[in-house]
Amino acid sequence: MSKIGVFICHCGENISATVDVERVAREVGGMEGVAHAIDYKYMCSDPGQTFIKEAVKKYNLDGVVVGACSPRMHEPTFRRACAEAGLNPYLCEMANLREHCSWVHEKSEETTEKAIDLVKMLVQKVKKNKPLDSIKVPVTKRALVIGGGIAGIQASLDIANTGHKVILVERDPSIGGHMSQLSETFPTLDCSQCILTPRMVEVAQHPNIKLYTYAELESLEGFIGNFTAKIRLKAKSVDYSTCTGCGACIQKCPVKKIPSEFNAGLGTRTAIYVPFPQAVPNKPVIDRVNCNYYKRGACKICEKTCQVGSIQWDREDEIVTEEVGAVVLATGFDVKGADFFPEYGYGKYKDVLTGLQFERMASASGPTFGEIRRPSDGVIPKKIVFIACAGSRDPAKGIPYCSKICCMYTAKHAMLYQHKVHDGESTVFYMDIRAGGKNYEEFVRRAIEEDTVNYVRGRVARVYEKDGKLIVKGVDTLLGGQQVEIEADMVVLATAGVANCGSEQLAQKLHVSYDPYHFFAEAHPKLKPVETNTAGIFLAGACQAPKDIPETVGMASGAAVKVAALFSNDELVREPLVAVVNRLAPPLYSTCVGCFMCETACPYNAIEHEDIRGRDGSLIKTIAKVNEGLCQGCGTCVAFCRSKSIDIQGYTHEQVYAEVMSLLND
Amino acid sequence: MSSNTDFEPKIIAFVCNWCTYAGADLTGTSRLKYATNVKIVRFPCTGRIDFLLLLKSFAQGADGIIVSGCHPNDCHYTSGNFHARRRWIAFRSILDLMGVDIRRIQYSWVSAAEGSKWADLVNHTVADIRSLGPYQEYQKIADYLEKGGYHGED
Amino acid sequence: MKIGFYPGCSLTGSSREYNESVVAVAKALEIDLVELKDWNCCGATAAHSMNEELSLSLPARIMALAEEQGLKEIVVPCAACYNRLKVTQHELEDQPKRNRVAEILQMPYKGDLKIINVLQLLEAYGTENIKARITQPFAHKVACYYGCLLVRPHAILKFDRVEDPQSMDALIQVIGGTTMDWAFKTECCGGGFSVSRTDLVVKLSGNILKDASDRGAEALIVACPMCQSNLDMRRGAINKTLDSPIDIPVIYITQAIGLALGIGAKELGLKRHFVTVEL
Amino acid sequence: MEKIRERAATLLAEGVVTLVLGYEEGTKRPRPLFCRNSESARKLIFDSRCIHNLAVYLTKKELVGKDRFAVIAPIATLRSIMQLYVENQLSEDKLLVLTVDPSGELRELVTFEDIAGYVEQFELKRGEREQEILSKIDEMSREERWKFWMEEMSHCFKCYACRSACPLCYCSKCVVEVNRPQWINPWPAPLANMEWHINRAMHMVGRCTACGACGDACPVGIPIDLITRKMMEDMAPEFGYIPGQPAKKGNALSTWKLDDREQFIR
Repeated sequence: MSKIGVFICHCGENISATVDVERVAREVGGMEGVAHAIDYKYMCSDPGQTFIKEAVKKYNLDGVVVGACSPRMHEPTFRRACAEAGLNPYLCEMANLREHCSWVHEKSEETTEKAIDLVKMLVQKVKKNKPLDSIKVPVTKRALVIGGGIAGIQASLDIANTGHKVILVERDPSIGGHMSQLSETFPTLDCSQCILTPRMVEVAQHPNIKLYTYAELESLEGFIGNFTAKIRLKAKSVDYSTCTGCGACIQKCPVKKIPSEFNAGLGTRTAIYVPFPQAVPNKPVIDRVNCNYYKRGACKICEKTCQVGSIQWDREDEIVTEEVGAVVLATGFDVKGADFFPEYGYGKYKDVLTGLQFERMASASGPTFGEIRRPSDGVIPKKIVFIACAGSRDPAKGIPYCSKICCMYTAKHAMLYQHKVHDGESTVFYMDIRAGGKNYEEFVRRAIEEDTVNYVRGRVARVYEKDGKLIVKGVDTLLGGQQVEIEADMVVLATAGVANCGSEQLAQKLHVSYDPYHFFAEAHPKLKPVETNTAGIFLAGACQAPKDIPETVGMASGAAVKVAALFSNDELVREPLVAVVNRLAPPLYSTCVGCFMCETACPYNAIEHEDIRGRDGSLIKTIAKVNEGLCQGCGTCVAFCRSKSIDIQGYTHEQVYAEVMSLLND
Repeated sequence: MSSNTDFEPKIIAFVCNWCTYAGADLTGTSRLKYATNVKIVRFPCTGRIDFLLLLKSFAQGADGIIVSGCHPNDCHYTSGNFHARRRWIAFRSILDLMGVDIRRIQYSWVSAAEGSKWADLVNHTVADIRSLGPYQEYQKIADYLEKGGYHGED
Repeated sequence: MKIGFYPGCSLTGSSREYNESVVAVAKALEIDLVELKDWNCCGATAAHSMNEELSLSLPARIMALAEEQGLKEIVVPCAACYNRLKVTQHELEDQPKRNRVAEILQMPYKGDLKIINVLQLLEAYGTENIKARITQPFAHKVACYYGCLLVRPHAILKFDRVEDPQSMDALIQVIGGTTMDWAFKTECCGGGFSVSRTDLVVKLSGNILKDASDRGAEALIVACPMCQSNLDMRRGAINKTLDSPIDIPVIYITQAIGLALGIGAKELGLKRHFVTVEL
Repeated sequence: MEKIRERAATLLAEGVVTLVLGYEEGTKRPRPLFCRNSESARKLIFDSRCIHNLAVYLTKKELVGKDRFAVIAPIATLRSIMQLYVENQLSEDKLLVLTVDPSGELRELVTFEDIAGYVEQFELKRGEREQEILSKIDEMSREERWKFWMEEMSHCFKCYACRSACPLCYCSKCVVEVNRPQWINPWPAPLANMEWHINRAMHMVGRCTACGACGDACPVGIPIDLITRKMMEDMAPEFGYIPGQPAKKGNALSTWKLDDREQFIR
């Protein structure tokens, strides 16, 4: 028979004022299997805990119920006390006599009776409790960071600086991401490259960082602390061990008219190229789609130019395998491009640009060396219109969310324009100005007041070309809905920030969830913004939602700390409140029949297939198995299993059944 | 049923740990009062709540049942409540087909911030069940042969 | 090819030429149009701003009739009717609304009727088939004007690209015409304000005509009786507001195709226009 | 019919399969036949009276063995086979399906894709009996429904023929045999009967293909197949599940949609 100890707390007078605590202890004390029952003023106090510890030893208790406050408050306290007395902590349960009883009912017979019922319920539960051991998972102390923009750079440096190895994977030939494309940054107008490039160099030189550029994640298997990543190193066609980065090949490459990705299509590049002069690594790759040799089998001019013989024509993609313990996703965002705004003429009229294109144009290293000139005829525009919310906050475009950064960069663009074209006239059409951030509102006010940017509250219906001008038809809703028509020389669209292309496929590879817009989903919108639902995979930057640089850097550092915390122990210790599939003696092995409906029900991909084989190696059956590293203990699988083959520790069938039966049996 | 005013319904509440249990805690810390008829059983998630537990509750003499968890999109485990919602849609439909009184099961979303909603929910449910009277129909079949035995004892 | 046909009021009144050209082209292409029996007004353009039940019940009756008469698909040439039918079908996916309408109509309504406009009919018929029957290529530079009702709201109609539709342009290209990129493809012509606020219609329709004319269009191609009448019938008033009068005609897509198929001007109703059609 | 016999005999003779599951003439109606050699294939018959759902044997390893086997399957059986496939209970390389299409042609369906494509042509309709009882139930008040089922259930003596006949009841240990805790008492009594049948219906949500085998099997004629059938009909539009055309991943209860509709959660 069980030997349960019951400890009823007065909580000062919080419980005892409405509940007859002595009667509770007395009545519960008479229950079958209860060896000891007392009440005390403050169970959670030192003397209170000592009562429990002593009783555990004295009565050789195999279960403890504390009738006190909410278990959400003191369950860890009392479980620790039990553990200190040598009782498995998971044999201790709490009955909530305060929040769920004394505080919500008046002093009465019924209130005391309810308290008795609640304690009895937990006594019945605890009789069915089993001693549980914490789950220990070994941790590989190396991190994989996917994406080499500012988020990935920051996360990599922060993790590397805690002394752990980092593998940084970047899809493009250089790290740097969108931040390297920016001209100046709000709200300080400091040059983006000036603050970013030192970080890029630091990444390249850091002894703890292994950098794979021009590489993509092929697959990720495993679970927290124990991932195996396969990374595809795309063929660069250049041997980086000998290449000096002199750039002679680039000078001589005959294919010169390829739209430059780095310049957002405004400039051109060659087929063998480095994306931009400050690239890290500053060595070229050959774009095989556009290279004459790969297209037509002849050319090889770069090979003749190269004095160290670094060109490798028959180089193939390579797959490397890396064991890592944690992953930081920092794959960033993209901007909506052509064909998304037929009404604004983007892609149709050369002088309608995206914000990112304007950014390149305003950049001193850009295609126009920082001068604002119309792509169509090279003329400096005297009238420029900025359209904020181009796509964002527009459910009809499928983007109901706010892209967050556009208000600020549009103000910056208008400001930069006014600084560069003194007699120019700039107009911003906006829905609302969202300038939440340190010095942000002041920055926008400066654009309006000092740089005399004309802000018009209203949306633009259409942009069309007429006699070499772009006619912007919009509305000014502050002046009673007046229609406005502006004959502009250039139009800049603050295009919506969207999930990076391929993010959905990447999410599926990693088993992380994503929102309807393909941004990766955080584990909790408030309290777990850098975690994903897959333990051991963290988020940094705009891959989670559009965000600005300071926020991205903050999030990256946050993710890095999460990784460092995970790496601070050799083993990961987790609460054992996870699901288990029963195992029985042959010939049944388990009552699980392997229908795997639990697999689709599990939000964490914690259900694995386990093959049960006979001595001769033949397959007897395939059953479900819970990966303890991934299971978070929600129990959805348990309620779903028809044959009750899967159960969840801490809330087992027997435990909850006993609770329900106890509550209703009188 | 004329004596309904004297009838104290037995109501059992199945709630998830993260939203409704915490919401009921908040009811306590806010010192809002509600009827003593409801007793809470704590689950990790509404996704864990087995429909058989609801049937067993009626069999054991519950007059009413509350099932409550996180609002859609708020689930601590992201989707346990969505699974639960589907399960309850189907379960309710079966019970209704079989003629079980589905008015006696109150489903609800109560978040950790909705302490007053929990108090309201309990009070309303108690009043509703009180007006429906004891669930004698189900008791009658439960009493035939098997009431009282709790067959999980070691 | 056999298909149901709902002409609607405009096509029997102010836009008889649209009806005539639809029928003539269908005949030439051997499309068997089965006119819906006992049809009623769809309620455009007034009902939906006055009385929701009425605005749903009128189109619902049309659809219920079609279902009753065993039609699976109907073509609705008038953009306003097309719009009202599609929107009603969408609205009636809501069960309470459907119940209410069923109560009013006292007719069964399933809601699975396929409703298409003329452009969709011609697309479904096949551009290759049209091409094969051309006798006189439509060698003109024209501006295709879609207006509002044919493409909006996109969430419900799901027809063509809402801000830059292409289907009519494609048809014109099939019959040998040249289309243009212009700014007023989907701008409003003033619609139902033709009578109550003629001044507005004159302004809005004037803008459309002016841009098309400035870009060298020989004609405007339309698929909506409302647009056609505003751009054609109000031309006198429009021209009064302009420096130089615009004389380009406004013809229906079916008239353009009819010409290419060699159908006579009279049969296509081209004599009925206010602005003389010389194409 | 001759074609089936010939084909079955060939398959067995050539060793393509070691077993052909089909029907032979029984005393009152056709009964299952396990042909293990080409001789016994001569006894095979196939017509509209062959309604016994042979899919129930496919999950029984002791019967079908380890080698490839063939099954003669009318449309209801094909639906069950598809559901079993989705639940990872059948593999393509062990199974060969023979069926006769409405024009009397013998069809061999090798892949599950073939089966799905074939099943797609057939609409699942209510029969006269189903229609009659279900419309009767539809008109009842809740209390009347309770009384109706109580009366019906009072005949149930827990023989579990319904469970044995159902191709989808393939658990190695049924919930009624779970005794820690004993969720449902094994004896026949009003409560235990009610709980068993509600439980069975819940376990069938999104899985039942309305083959009717459980109802046919019930020795006391309780229309239990209508409970699962009604659920199937009600839930299919709700959750987008089509019997015999099941979604590749998961079933109605192990998946969800953000906009699942309900009006009862406060």
